[in-house]
Amino acid sequence: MNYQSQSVAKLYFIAAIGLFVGQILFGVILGLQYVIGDFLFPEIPFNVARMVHTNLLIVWLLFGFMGAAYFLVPEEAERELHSPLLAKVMFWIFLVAGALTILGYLLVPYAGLAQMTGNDLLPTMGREFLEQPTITKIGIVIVALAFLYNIGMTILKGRKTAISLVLLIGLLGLALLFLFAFYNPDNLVKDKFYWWWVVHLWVEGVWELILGSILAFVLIKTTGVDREVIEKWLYVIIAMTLITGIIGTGHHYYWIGTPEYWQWWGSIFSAMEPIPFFMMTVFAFNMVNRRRRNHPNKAALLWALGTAVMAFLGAGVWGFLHTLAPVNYYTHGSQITAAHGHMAFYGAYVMIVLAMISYAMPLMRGRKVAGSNRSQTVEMWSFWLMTVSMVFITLFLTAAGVLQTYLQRYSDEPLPFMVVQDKIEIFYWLREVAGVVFLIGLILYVISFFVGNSDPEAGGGVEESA
Amino acid sequence: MNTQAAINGIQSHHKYPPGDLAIWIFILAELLVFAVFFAAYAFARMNNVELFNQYQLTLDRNSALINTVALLTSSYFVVQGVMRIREGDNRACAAWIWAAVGMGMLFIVVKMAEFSHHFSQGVSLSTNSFYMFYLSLTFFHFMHVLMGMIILAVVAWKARQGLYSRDEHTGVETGASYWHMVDLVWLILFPLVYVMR
Amino acid sequence: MKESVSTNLLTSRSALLVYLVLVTLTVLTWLIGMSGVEALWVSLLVFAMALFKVHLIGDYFMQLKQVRGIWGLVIVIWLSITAILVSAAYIFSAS
Amino acid sequence: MSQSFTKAMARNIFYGGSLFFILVFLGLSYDTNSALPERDNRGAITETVAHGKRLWEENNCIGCHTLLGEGAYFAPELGNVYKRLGGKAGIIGFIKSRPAEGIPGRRSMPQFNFSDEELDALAEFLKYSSEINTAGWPPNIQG
Repeated sequence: MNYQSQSVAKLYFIAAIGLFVGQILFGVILGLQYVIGDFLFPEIPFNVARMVHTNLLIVWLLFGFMGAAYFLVPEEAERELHSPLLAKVMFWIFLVAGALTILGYLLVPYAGLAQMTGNDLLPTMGREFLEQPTITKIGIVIVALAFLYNIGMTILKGRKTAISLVLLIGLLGLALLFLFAFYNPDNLVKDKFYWWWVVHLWVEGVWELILGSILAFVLIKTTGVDREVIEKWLYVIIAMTLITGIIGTGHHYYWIGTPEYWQWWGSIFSAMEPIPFFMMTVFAFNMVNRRRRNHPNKAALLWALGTAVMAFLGAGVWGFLHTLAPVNYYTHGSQITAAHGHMAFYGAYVMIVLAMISYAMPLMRGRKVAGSNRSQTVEMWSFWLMTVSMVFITLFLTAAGVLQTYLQRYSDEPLPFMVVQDKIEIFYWLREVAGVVFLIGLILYVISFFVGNSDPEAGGGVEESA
Repeated sequence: MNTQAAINGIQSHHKYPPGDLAIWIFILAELLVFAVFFAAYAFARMNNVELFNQYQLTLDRNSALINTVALLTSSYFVVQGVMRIREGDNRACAAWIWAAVGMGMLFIVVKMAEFSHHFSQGVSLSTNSFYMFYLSLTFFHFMHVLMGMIILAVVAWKARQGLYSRDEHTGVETGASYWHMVDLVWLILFPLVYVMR
Repeated sequence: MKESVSTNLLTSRSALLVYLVLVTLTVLTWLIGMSGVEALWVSLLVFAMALFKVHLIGDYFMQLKQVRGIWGLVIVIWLSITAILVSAAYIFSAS
Repeated sequence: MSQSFTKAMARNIFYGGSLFFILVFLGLSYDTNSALPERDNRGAITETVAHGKRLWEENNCIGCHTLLGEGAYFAPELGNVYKRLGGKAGIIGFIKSRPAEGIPGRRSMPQFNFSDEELDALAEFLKYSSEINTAGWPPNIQG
């Protein structure tokens, strides 16, 4: 670690991992509710558990992104953070607001929460992923603005690299597009149309800029390949991402009351969306092959390569599976979507945040370049457990989705939803087992931070940390 | 002078096409999108041959002819511009490129007249699947022409400022390659949408 | 001075020649369109002319004829894919 | 002609290409907005429907159900529930009939204790939703 103020990232990363654990616990509860319908009912009904699961995911990824930015930007800008104090204050505000919101979900009936927080004044609640009370949403905007100010000033005053600029554009876009969360007309079609401007343009647009820049940063640090080369490819890849992804939003506009030309525009452009992910995979492996040093932090490199592969599989391949309109006609809103969502989020965003944490944490905890061999071994075990179980979660949900699509949508005598759910129960059980393995992997991940701290650094910590 | 151009110009064989390789990656992506769009048009037509044939007749082929020739001519001008800069002649290069931009302008004007004719008749993307493809393809291509013109204008301006030379003129070739792509795509679009039945 | 070979394909003369061929084929396409002749083979002929024009643009204007390896073939590959897909659709819809 | 692949050009393509596709997307979005009145059943949006939508949101129905295929996949699609349950009465009857303590071992919708007016608003909202032109989705009545 070259700059003192980078250490604020540690707070963010710890919070991110904590919330991640919470997210997965609720994921396991959800999985169980799929097969034991009355589990925890009526205390924690499915919708509440799901809200906690998805909102925790978003919040911890945001913590991860912010932490990554606070760590990465000073290093790139070659100066201390504009205001470490502001970063700390915002951390606590965000954490408390997030915790209160989650507690609100769990302790108060949702309608009561809506009433308590004055949803009538500016109704924004009750839409998928945007369930947060309006006041929390306003809080998110404030935190985001303060964060952007802090990061922006640091970049402005320091060295401007492609990595930090792309990251800044991604974060700016993230904040800007979130404003559409406040637009909630009575017209359901318009509501849905602009809802995707937040959701899709986040995950298949600006978030990928953040992903790209973090990946580029980790690759520069761990492979020692020329910055010029890595940044060049970063630009090409994110250009392809936006070229395909922006109009690719159209693949959500097939069946929600929007004009039918979206079936063509959406299919054509979203069919290209795997290309940037594929380029990212090739790029990452290429850079590692051309590496100029063997970085002792093997775990970080593993996460980085894992991101490149799993993002391609989850977002690219599993997205392509059901993105064409004629296919989507049958698969829309089925377990196939859930399968894609799980692997894409894990592959693209969970893994890149973990890669950043893996790279940065040892440095912030006083190591020269990497953790001890023992701790890295445990971390790599957790990598494989989580990744392999996520592959299985995806496969089981895909099987469930294919069966569901056939029985409920495609066969000559379509069966009702609940009947079909009973018939595909076996896959939900298998998914739950895989989910438990994922949880074990995650526990192992947490343990890796407490293992081998008194051991010597891997590789002797001989190499430069620049 | 032409022989001189040939000698000073480029070697007979290269590993990479003229211009910055980054633009070629972009060109490939664009070509891929257009290829899929063309195939989509052809396959959508398969299920609606009569509808496509009927509404194809409402298009103005004379405008399309003018536009095709305009793009071809502009491409030729761009080629001239590239040859001039290879001789190190910034002024001549700028003049040729500006002429190409002028041809692009002609395309824009004619195409806008066509669009406004259709719009005045109440045609939109939602009218039927032929018009959906016609408007989508031509609008998407139209945007490319605009973008190509901006690129060429920058190239011409830089050439006029004397910012290129006999040895360093990648920028000109980059802009030229992109412009040829815009032309090339139209060469398929024109027969496909206006003529083939 | 760079290494030079006199077989440079892009000269003012060749460019003009290519341009004239392109315009001629374009006018021919337009004439066919205006003549009102309708048949599958006519459409395919028109399409073939378009493919040839694209090939000329690629080889001469974009100077891909002078490029070795895969980059020199990008337009040809693109052409082939487009040609197969589009003409297949036209042939199927005529039968 | 020295081969070049420069960061500056890659950057320009990123900025130019992104801007270009944002503009195309905005153009299409503009067209969508002008085409929507023909499809989105806006004529049917009354006070009651708007109230129904608010109730739909404030009880987080999307947390289990899908509406026009979007939402959670734990409970049935409701975009066409008006047709599936044979009108408003069917919907209202179902919502009212949910046992407060759930059904042993099985998924069950919670009992929300809606007033008659609220039930009517929800049913009206679902009726309005079922009449949106969704290009023929879902494929059949089972949603």
